[in-house]
Amino acid sequence: MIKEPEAPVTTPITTSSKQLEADFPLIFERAKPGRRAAHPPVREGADLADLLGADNLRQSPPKLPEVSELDLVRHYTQLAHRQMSIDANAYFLGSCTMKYNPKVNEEAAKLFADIHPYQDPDSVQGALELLYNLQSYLEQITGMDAITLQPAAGAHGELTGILMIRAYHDANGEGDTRTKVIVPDGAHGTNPATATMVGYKVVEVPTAASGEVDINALKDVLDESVAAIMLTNPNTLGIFETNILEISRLAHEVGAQLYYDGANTNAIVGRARPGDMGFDVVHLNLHKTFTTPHGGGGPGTGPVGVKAHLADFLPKPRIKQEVTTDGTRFDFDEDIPHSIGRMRSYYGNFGNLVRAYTYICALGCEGLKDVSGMAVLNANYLRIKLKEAGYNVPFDRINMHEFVAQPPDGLKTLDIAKAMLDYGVHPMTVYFPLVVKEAMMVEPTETESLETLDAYAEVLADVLKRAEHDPDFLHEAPFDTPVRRLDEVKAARQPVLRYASEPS
Amino acid sequence: MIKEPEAPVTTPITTSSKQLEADFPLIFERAKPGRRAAHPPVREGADLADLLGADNLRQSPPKLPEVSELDLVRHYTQLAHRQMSIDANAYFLGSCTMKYNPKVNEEAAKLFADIHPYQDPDSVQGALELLYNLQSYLEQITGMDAITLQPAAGAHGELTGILMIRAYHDANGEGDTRTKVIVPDGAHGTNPATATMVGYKVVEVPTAASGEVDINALKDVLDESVAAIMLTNPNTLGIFETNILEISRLAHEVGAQLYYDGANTNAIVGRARPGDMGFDVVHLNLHKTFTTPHGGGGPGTGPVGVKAHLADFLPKPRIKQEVTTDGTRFDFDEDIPHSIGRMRSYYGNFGNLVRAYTYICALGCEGLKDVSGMAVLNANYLRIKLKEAGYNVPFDRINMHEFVAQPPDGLKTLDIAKAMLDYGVHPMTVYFPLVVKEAMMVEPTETESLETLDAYAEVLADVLKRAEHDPDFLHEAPFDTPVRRLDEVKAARQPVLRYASEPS
Amino acid sequence: MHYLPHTPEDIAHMLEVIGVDSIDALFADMPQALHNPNINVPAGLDEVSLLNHLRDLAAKNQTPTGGLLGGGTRQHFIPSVTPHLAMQSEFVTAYTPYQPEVAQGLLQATFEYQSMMAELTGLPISNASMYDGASSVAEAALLAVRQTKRKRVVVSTGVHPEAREVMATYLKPLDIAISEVNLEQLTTSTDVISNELGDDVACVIVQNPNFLGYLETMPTLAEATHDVGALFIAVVDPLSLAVLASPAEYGADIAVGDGQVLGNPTNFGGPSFGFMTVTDALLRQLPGRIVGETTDVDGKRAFVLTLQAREQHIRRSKAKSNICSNHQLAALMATVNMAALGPQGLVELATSSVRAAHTLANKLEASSLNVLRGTFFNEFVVQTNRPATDVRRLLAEHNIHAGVPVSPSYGLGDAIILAATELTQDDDIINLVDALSEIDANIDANQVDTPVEKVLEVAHD
Amino acid sequence: MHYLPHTPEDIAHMLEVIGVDSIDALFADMPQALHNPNINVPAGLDEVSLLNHLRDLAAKNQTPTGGLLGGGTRQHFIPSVTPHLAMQSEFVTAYTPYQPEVAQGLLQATFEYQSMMAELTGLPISNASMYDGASSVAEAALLAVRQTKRKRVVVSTGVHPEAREVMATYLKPLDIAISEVNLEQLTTSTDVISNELGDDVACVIVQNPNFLGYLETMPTLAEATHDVGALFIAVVDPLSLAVLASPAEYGADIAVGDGQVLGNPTNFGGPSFGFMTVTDALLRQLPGRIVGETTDVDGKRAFVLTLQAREQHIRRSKAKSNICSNHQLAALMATVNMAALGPQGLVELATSSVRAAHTLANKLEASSLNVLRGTFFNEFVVQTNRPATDVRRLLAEHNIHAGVPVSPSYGLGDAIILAATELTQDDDIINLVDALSEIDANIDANQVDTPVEKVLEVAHD
Ligand SMILES: Cc1ncc(COP(=O)(O)O)c(C=O)c1O
Ligand SMILES: Cc1ncc(COP(=O)(O)O)c(C=O)c1O
Repeated sequence: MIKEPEAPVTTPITTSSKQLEADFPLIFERAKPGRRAAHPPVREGADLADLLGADNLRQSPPKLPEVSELDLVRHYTQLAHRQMSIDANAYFLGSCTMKYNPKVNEEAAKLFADIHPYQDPDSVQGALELLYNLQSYLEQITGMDAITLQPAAGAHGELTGILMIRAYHDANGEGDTRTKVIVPDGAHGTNPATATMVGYKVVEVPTAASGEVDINALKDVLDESVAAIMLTNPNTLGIFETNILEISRLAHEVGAQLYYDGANTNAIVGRARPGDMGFDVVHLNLHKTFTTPHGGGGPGTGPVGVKAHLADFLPKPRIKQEVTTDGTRFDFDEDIPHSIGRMRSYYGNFGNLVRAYTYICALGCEGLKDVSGMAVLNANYLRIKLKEAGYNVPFDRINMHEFVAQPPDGLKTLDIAKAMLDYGVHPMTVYFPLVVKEAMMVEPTETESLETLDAYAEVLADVLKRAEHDPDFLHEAPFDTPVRRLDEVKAARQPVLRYASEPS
Repeated sequence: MIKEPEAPVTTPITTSSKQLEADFPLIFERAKPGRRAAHPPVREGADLADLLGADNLRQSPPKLPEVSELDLVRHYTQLAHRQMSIDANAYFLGSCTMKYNPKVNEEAAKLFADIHPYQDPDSVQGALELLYNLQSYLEQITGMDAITLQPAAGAHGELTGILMIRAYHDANGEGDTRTKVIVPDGAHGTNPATATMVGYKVVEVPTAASGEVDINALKDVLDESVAAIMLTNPNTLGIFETNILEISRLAHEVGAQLYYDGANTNAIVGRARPGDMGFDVVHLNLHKTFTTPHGGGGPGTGPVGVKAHLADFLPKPRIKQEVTTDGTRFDFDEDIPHSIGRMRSYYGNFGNLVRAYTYICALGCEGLKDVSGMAVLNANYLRIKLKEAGYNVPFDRINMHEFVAQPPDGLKTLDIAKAMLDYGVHPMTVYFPLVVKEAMMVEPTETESLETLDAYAEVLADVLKRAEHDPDFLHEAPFDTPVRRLDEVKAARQPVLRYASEPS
Repeated sequence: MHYLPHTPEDIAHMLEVIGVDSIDALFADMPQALHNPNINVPAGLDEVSLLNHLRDLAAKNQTPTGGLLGGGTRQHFIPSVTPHLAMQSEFVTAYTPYQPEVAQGLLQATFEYQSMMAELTGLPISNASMYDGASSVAEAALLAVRQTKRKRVVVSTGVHPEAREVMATYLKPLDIAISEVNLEQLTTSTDVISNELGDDVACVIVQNPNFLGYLETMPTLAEATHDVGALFIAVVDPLSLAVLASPAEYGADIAVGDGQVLGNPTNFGGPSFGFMTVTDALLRQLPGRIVGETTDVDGKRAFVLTLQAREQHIRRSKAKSNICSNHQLAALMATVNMAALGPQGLVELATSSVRAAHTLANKLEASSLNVLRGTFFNEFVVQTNRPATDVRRLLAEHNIHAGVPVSPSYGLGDAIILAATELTQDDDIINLVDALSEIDANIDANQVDTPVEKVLEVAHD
Repeated sequence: MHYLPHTPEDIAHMLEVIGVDSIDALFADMPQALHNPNINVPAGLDEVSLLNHLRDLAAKNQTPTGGLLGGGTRQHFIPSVTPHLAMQSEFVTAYTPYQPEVAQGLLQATFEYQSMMAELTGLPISNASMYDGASSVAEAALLAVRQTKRKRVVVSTGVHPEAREVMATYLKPLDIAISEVNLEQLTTSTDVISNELGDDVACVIVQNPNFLGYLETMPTLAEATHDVGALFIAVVDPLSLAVLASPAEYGADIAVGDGQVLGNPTNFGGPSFGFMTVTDALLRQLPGRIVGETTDVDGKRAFVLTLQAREQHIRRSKAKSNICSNHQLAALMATVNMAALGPQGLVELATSSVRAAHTLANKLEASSLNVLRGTFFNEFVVQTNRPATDVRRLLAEHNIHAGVPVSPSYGLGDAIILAATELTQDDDIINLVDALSEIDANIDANQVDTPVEKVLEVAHD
């Protein structure tokens, strides 16, 4: 493992440089039979063949890596060094709200790590109280009447919400007649995918020149066959849907339900509530707005809030409070008459619910309002700075927590993104939303300082300057990352999806 | 801070590359008045001027950095990436025993982090029991009769030991006549420095061709004016002093005391004991042999063991056990008649004593014996491999846990060391011991795998190969580190030892 | 302002650059009626008060020890080195590896994860993780429906009740029928399953060890399933696969399950992660992210998200699933943990758990408790003279946390599931046996139900 | 084998390469008599048993809360972010930065540390850290002796008793005389000190706030010291310097102290770190490591260990001290913590502590307890009707950990030092006042000593 220097020798040297060729080893390639890191307690006793029957046993132990503790540590410490992260890099990934994840949340989560979902409820009153409080804080924050904490991610929240809408229409005898879900063409892919999973036909409405949903196009497709409209507000262009109250009126006029994809809540938290906008169902991404870590792509956490008319359709269980003369007691509420059922095992991503709760308690209501204020301030400031740096902003107006830009004509977003890597800066979201060509979707979040925003803009300006001088530079970047541009076609055409151990 | 990419763009690009010039900022340079990271509880109340008197207050608050929590995190996370460490790199620093520091030790230490040194002893019986057990395990491991856990480092242990020896001679009426301390010329600098601090004159004895103390030279200087001989065994060449029993006899014959510098205990732990060799005083470096972390240069921890005749001179307090009919109780023992006094506040580096205790409990006696066995095996193997790679080994015999090599004629150890950095490998100890020219002192420790040793040897071979092809290469390396060769003369001639804030 | 870097001067400067005169002005697009909602959330706290509040809540919980609670989540040994490595902030605060050049850390770790899950289950293709075991069962059923184009799913009631509920929730709007097959004598009968099979069946889903803890005859069940051209879906405890026959060995097409036992704390049930591995034939139907190996322009090995044409961000309404964020960080914990334990450690955990459970069962029987005999792994059923939730509560009063209630739908009367792991010490066993004997004996005569017939012990036990 | 990577095959291969046939053969140089000693240490433990053993020991301790214990070590708020950052394994598992190219992380952090300590104390030169406060006092005295070539040290008994003991231990073999000057009415009298001064005096050492918690008149003491050409050494609580006049402001030549209060847990007394800052004139006499700024070959700013000609590894028997390993990791905790708190946070900690202590004192007096009045910071003395260690033990029985015993040498009779910090809540104060009232009242009449006269309150209080 030494042979791969963390950063290769790049100065011209005359002998061939071995380590430039060396691949970073897999943990399997560092292994050797007989090595081990951890030492569990071992109970002596009967042979498993006697206890379980030899037929039930596997032929040979799984070929997992066998490494010493130090080799294990070196491997995953070095791997951590081959990874950009919020804690080390500016990471303005649009739509993902990559804000600072407070360390105190981790301390809080540790306090609850070892309780079990099937303990006697009287022995987990603290956990239940926390969940109950969180339910009610999220009701307040979203302006909804009831919350389920169960969904495991945003998309899972969407599924929960659309299933409830379907159950609601079913209960109203409209299950068969409402067959469509409307989503804007700028919507995140999970929105149409969710609608399909619930058996709906997806109808896309275009984006108007303003960057908002084309309200006339919406009217054209909105009728009694529509089960729901799914919107993000602000939308994926970072623009607030100014017609939201009108859209809500139109939707409800034809009996459709209005679904709020809460991925962009960071723009409005503490300042405006989807419930007040007329949404019937809301999901929140606690891993975005509420700082729960989701390294590598998850876990998310996607609580769903509903208006009163949908509360009877929530998944089971919710957390209830019982106030008796003996005091207050918390328990699971399984008594939800028309419940859609259950979205996952147990009660949700509890560890992350603790973190989100900790975050809300730290900030309080005023603090939450500052979050959206500073997030929107940062994004607008950066929009101006990127324009100054030479980038296009197709929908150039006051944006919310994020905005979409484009490289100058003739340049590719992909190339810009790759060039940024050498500056130690993580690129923005690229090629999303689909409605903007060469989209660069930038979301700086409220935890970034003015100096970081300025430096980010300088990096982007510098990339353009270099590209002018040396047109090839952009196509070749990055130069200084652990690996350089990857052959993605090969990955898909000849899929290698696991380490193949030698036959032994 | 973005402007300093973690690894600069090193490919030739035609425009000037800003970030190549940028200095990594100091935390002060990331600061801005009014920012803050942490939020302590605040008690309202009277003005300090009223409570303490305005005269006693400082004119203006200290100009410490003011940074947001995310900027703080980025700063120290990025700094961590500018640092080699055992956890990420092979780090065979001779004499320093850079072995793996088990993570479980940290879990153990946390259990005791918040107890206070001035609590009622009955409220810290667990801590006292641990210290008592550790005292007795270290007695067993060293073969000594009594241990003090107080000293804060190896050098501090030396001071403790030599002070005790002086007090002992004083008590015997020989305080004025015994004026010298003998140390080998290969001794660590702390040995002579310690002798001086205790008012002794230092007499150096040379190293024989065997790599051991020149016993005839020793005899020449050994007489009744000698208070002590300080030895490391194995010595700093990694060679066991085969005449140790003879030396002990000679020392005691003239009434001198024999002091064991325990920095090299990793070579013999569990297999041989300084007490059995005839040493009267021993210090251990728990931060070396017993895996307590000492990032950046400390904290060390240097318990001292003595034979019975010196026990009355130990510093206060020690930990005692009282067995009564009510059970066992632990307390501080202040009743040490001729105690030299006190070496530091409280009872020692308790947090590290917990870690060392945890390590000893994990390994047990057999495990300790494996430590020295594998440490010595690794070092001998690597000695052979470096010889094969083209390095000289001046004292070429079976060594213990470390050995000293030299580059081929004409090459400088400093250059070799700098060239290693580009491979992600931390160099060995260089230019120590002083008795070997261009010394390269290599201590691989027992936690390194065969593969790492082979890779290390390959790196050293590769450095020589490159040096042959391109003689300048060695003088210019490293190429790929966060900074390159430093101007050390400038640092000393025009000392800049702190950040100078602008006058405000 | 917690976590915010903005000084008043910063704000003034930025507003000026933007060309508006207040923060509120940035929100002018919002209809007036939406502004200034009344949000009833307590005021913010300093860090000490915050942690004191959380500690007060935590103090109202009792933390189980001894690994006696099962039911899909169990406390197992997690070496200190595992969270230390998996929770490095470079891993924790990254997101989906969209830029592979600077995400090799997590991409490679995920590739290692996929390799380990493939190794454990014997099935060659693993996705990068899913939400949990229950939702993975539902996704597996959907996969089978897509692949076979059939619309009936047969599932044994040995599958975790919550997983069956989740599957029912997912499948309902798609008009997919579910046929539940009850256990016979604690396990799934191949005969009874066979009676349910036909060429309209997309898959058969069986859990091993089943929810009650007993081993199923997976090979015959798989054979019967394949006879009608359906897919066999094995729901497995991945830790058990250290010693039990792998899904590949008995011919499963899909293996799914919950990964908590591989190195995540119990966390009151989440987050853990779901896993799914499949045969090569099912690769293009697999939901969720997949990491593949490739090379970079210099020819170096590198890892990248691949085969994304299955996913929602590319295929939108035609995607195989709507899943986007998965449970990668929990899967990383498992990856590091499996590497820390190695095969030997994993076998030790599984073996010690089985032995502890069998010792517990024997001791309970010796104390005349009604253990239901069968070939069980490290969980098993005990019938009780009181309602299960009462037993659990009374045990909790002894500070013993054990006894997952068995639903009446199993027809076993009042019964609890007990578990044991390598963390179960002899004292834990003795205390549980004593407490349970006391609780079970100490009951009004007229409350006692007749226990159902004791199931015959399986031959080789 | 814990932590060892060697397989039997590895060992065989390596022995072969070396050319010996056993591990024991590698130890052939050791005299036979030394082999196989009988070492009585218990057998090794698996990780669960290991942590259980440590937890059992920890359970025999009571952990203080509320910051009521002082005496040189106090519990203060440490934000979660501090240990997270300071304890990153790249920092924790590095050693002395001998190779600056790959140690800029710790070198720069140490430079930042030096800058912060210079800022706090006002003295321009800081070393990189020392063992603890007490040994730093001894090193400061040695520095003064080297610099002035005088061999008498004057020290106030307001200096921590353990620091004075350590100094005495260090100085004894070097024939340096120590003149201890007793406190008058809780503080050091300039008149009494002046009486001790002469041109044989190397330095005067005064602690502020002194060990009992009271503020010294540092400016006049410094002036008197300088009048005889001696150095003035201020022993200071670094946290107090957030609000108290800095050593530079009152003319100290050297400031030393213990850094625990800046961000290290109490740790039963260690490890924390000692600090030492000095005037420019004393730079070449400073013991310990120092980091300096320079540039690299490309002109980039970089940091490096410098001025090493003072140190043992270069100067050997002529070094300024024998110190080698220092307490860098504890100093790093303080560095990160000061940056986390910033000046505002540090001022808040100090101010809240002072207020809490004064509130406590007022409440105790209101309950007729015998608070010794004077200008105190966040610790002060209460006289008691029982021996101090009894009071402490009885408080511990109320689960209140408070009351550092005052040695009889202070002539204050039975007395304890009480402390308060920003962590002291109103409940802590009430509980302590109640318990102490009860303990102090509830005593045999014939055991009561006459309390010494209550010291007059200082004017501006
Ligand atoms: C706008 C939008 N909607 C939905 C989602 C899906 O959320 P998740 O990834 O948590 O399933 C995302 C995030 O990826 C998003 O940005
Ligand atoms: C041989 C030897 N003696 C003494 C010491 C001094 O130990 P410490 O640095 O803990 O004071 C060292 C370590 O640096 C050493 O290697």
